Amino acid sequence: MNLHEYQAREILQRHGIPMPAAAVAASPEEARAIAARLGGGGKVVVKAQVHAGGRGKAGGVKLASGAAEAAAAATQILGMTIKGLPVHKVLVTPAAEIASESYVGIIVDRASQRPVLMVSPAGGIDIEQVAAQTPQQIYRLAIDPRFGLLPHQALGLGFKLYPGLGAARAAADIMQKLAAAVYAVGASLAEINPLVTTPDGAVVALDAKIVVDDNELERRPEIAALRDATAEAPSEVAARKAGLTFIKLEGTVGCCVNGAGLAMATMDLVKYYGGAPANFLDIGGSSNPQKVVDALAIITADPNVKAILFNIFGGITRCDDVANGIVQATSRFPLRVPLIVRLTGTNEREAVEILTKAGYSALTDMDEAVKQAVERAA
Amino acid sequence: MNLHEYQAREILQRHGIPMPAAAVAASPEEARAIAARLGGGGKVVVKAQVHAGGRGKAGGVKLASGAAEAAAAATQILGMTIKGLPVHKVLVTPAAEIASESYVGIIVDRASQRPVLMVSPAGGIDIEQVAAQTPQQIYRLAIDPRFGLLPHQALGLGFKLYPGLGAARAAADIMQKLAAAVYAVGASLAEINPLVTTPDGAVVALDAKIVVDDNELERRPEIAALRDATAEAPSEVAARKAGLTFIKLEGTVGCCVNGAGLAMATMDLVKYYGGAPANFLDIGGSSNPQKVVDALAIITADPNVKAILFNIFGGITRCDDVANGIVQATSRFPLRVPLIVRLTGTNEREAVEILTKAGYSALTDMDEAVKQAVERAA
Amino acid sequence: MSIFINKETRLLIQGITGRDGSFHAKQMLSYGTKVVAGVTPGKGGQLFEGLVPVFNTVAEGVAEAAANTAVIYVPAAAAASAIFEAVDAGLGLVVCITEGIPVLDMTKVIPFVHERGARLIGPNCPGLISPSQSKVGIIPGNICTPGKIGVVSRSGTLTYEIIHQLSTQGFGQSTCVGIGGDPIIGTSFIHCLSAFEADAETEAVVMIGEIGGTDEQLAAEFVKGGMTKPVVGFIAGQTAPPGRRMGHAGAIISGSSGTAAEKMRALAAAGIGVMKRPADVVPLLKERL
Amino acid sequence: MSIFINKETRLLIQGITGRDGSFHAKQMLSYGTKVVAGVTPGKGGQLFEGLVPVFNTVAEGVAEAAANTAVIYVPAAAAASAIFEAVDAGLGLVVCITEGIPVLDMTKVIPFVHERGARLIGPNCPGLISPSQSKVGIIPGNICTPGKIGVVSRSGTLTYEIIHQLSTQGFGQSTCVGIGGDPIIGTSFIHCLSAFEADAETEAVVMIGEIGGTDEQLAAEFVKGGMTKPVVGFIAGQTAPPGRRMGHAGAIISGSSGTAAEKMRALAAAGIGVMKRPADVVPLLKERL
Repeated sequence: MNLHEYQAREILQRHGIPMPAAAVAASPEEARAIAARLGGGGKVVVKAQVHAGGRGKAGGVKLASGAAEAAAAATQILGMTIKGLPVHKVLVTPAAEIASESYVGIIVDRASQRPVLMVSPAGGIDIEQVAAQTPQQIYRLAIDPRFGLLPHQALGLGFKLYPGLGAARAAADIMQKLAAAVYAVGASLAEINPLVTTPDGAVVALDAKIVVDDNELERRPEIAALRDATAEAPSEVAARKAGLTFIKLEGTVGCCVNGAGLAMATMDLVKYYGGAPANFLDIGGSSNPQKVVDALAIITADPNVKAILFNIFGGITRCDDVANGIVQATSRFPLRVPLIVRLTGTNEREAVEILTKAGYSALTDMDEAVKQAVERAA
Repeated sequence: MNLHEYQAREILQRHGIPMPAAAVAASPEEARAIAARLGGGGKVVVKAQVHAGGRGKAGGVKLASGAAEAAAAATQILGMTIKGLPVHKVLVTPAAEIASESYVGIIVDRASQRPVLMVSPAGGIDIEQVAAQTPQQIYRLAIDPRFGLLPHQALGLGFKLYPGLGAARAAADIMQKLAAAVYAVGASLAEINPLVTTPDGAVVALDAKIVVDDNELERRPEIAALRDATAEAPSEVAARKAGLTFIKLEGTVGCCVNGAGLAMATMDLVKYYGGAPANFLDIGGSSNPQKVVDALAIITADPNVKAILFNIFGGITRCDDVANGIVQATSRFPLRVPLIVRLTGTNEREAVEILTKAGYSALTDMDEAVKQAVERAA
Repeated sequence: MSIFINKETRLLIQGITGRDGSFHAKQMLSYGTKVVAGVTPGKGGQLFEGLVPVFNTVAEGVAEAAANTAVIYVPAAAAASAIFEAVDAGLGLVVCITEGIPVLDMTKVIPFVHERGARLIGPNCPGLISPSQSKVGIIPGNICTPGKIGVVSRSGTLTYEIIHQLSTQGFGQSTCVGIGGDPIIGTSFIHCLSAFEADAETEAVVMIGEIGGTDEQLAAEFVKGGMTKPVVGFIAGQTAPPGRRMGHAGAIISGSSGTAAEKMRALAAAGIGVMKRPADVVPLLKERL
Repeated sequence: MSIFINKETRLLIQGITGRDGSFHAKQMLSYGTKVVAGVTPGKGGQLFEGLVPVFNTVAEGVAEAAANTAVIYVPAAAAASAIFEAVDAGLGLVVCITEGIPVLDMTKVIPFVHERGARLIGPNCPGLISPSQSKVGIIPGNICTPGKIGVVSRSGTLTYEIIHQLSTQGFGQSTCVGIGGDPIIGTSFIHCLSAFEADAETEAVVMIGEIGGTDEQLAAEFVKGGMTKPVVGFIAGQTAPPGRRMGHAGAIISGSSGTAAEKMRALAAAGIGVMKRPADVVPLLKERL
């Protein structure tokens, strides 16, 4: 789960990481008031709070001189849609004087199977770009979770950013606090970009990004409560509430599959036969007909969908449960598009009977089903 | 540093360990009020708060029926001296109904070089006695500090105390919280004895003991502030303030030595030659003459002391500094008892000169010096 | 004859009295797996289905029933602890079916497993099966047939699809291993490929990967350098958009790495037969055997 | 010729610009120890006494100056971290002089040291000296003479007293090791005894113990079972009262264990010559050589 910048800021500040004053505004009036209160008559930055990269290029970050300009900037940004996501809030913060920009981030790394601390004196730009162009400017340290981030390790990296002891210590202290924040909120990624030095030598975090591991949310209700449903596609919000994993895509073949790997393979096969999948949808391992009903409701809400494809390999999932779900759903809201069902495995025969009785046919071969779905959607 | 029971209780409660209500009283009136407030008209226990084992046998723990009896018990206990230590405070707590008594403790173990969790279903008595008489009743687990006390380890020990899941889980939870408390306050020992079950099945800590590692105090000022100087010998309090390590003993030869091992060996040699040391005193490795002055002030304050023995092996400690300290001290407060000085090592010659000039003689042989001191003190 | 599990596997089931655990315990028993013990704290002393003794702790189950393998069906909140317990009790193979373990928990579990020299399979995996010998996990026994093809996969039902293709076209399996869909797992493709290479009865291997991470690329390097047996591979997620978690916590394309195209290139460059679709598996195997 | 340190020892001093560190750095330099690097964060680039390069981190010191041993003089609050740093930088021998490290910190340091295969001596110890070869720590060089007696001790100045007795009566030392007065230390009596047993030049060993713990009893067992060279021993603290910390954090009699009497009995039972007082050391050695 992505946190907004203002939420990530709050977490890092609570862990003692120094950041310039800032506040979040949902209206131009609020933005004006914040600029007046924090800006000291100088320049302020107004930043869109949205779960999309490249907000700067999209015009979502504006510099404003004084409160009136800040309100104007907020008016512009609050009306925007960036990469399909509407902007509902802006962060307003005094423009910092910057002597240097660095990068500090922690990411849970699958290769080393550890949290990896990455720092770079080349901050302020996309770290992937630094990694691609000047990899020698990135310093990595895999944190041993048994011992935690050790003080000498943090200080050693601090010296990679700053030659002087004061700044190196300040950066090391920020790294320690960032690591503590990662464990406190269950982050799979936590980044400060840029970490800046000000002309008076202070080391300050200007921006903050945190991605929380979805698997942490159950035991951290206070973090789960930070989810901003207005910042996500409504169909995905509905799917999550129904216990389904759903991702909206741009194609015309609606897909309903049990299992993530098989769901991806089904989408790939749609493409292989010349079609385009309208979504990723995994109904999971359960056999609850209600999930099938919910899944169909979400798929059919997409006006692009021209055909619906079920691909079920029964194991724990019972094919007859899925068939029952299909019959229930279609009797409640009759489909406007063709339905192609492929079922095999546990209780396959019962499922075919149920579907046949309801007037649907069922296939057992995956390729044949996908081919038909692509044809019908064309 | 030993904490009082009431201080240890507060720490364990702050970590979420369930304990019966209790409060500390410095006067019979306070004890009466607490008994009235917490006792519910029933029996209360009044317990001396003192750094000495065996307070029960010494009469420092009394059962009282109602507030008036509690005040009377407090009057008696607050006047007591237990093993030489005056009682200044009592803990007043409702008498618990007890279904069973267990022991749970964590001690930093030098053999395994880890914190060791010990539990025993034979609680309520001295754990050393259980260890000696029925060692099979003690279950030990060395906590791997890299992974911490793991939930399954605590639950496994919980089942050693209680057959039922509810009580075993409650005990395991208490063990986890005790381990957290150990790390939070820097304890070298933390004990709950007894851990009891009440007739309604709750698991509750009735008593608490915590010893804090002295080396932790510098970084934990809030724990260092718990030190109760009134519960220690005044000479030891003065020594600590002067940066000296001092322990009062019952003999007549006052000892002033650099280094703990040499100080013990010197005391042993006093005994070897038929004398008895009046104290352990280590002036440490520093060469500060002021420490020598403070040391002499503390030693001479003991009316038992009949002779004073210096044994200095100069290394980092410079013999001339020690000699200067002796001269300064004795010019300020002339000694009423003989002084025997043994010096050897760094700047020995300068030291001998300084002492000779001031009218003292100095020896270089340890045995000879100790022999003379014992003779003079006889 | 198989890797990791065989007729000597003596299985202990953690969470045997739970909803999923009890269902699959019965499936495994009826498949013929030697289920020797179950663990549910507080239910020690009971008999599951009248024949499997239940214990309060894994240590007791190991001591009393001489289990050598554990499979975990406990809820996500307790699953990391269950792995610690199984490994701490000395079990050499621990299979964790549970989905939803926080990845930071796994960063602590992994070094514990390594220190004790145990093998963890999963978490968030369907387990493994050596057809007609032992089934540990949830792979449906009825779709498998004994034979000489090793199968290793990050997926669940997609694996069943592939096994189904193999079995219905006459290619039995030595062992099928689901290694799991999480970003941090105990057993990688390489561990399985190397075990299959060493297994006398396995003649070829099917590996089923997906987007996210670089495990398939590392596996390709391994195949190139050290494997004599033919390998065919599939990568799911050619149509997945970057930055989105495709169901599995581990199935996410980050930046430019971890795409299906990149992985398929790596497989092909290592001489692995790359399937374009699941139905290609048998034709590709036939070409190579 | 010696144990742990010799002429090949290339020393890095952590805290070289501090009060204690700079004083003892000069002492070691003038004794002839090869001091190749110093570390004080923020003072990287300086030259100590015009000849020893100072670095910001131990890793830099190791990389630039090929140090193989570290000695630590930093304050207690930073000393555990300094041990981690030295071991992490790959040094095989780390000597920690600093007193006052919290024992819970040491419980974390010890497994780190073990995992990396390093040897830690101390903390809260005077270090060690191989006379006329190398001195690492604070043992006064002028009281030592080269020879064939190994000395191992939990104490500081008491060790000097014993070394003084040896040197003035013609018994030079191969190596003198102060293992430290804390309850948790990196190197025990047994480690040193076993190294002295293996050292061709050492002919006899003097061990100086004190009250607290059971390290001396374990050492006695070791001597009985596995040592061919004569050993004489001293235990300080015969007059110490139970339950009181006698200066050293480790010198405390808990319950019935750790008394001087018990330890002296264990030494005698193992055939070790037990000194009643420091002056007994040479007569007892003469009896056994």
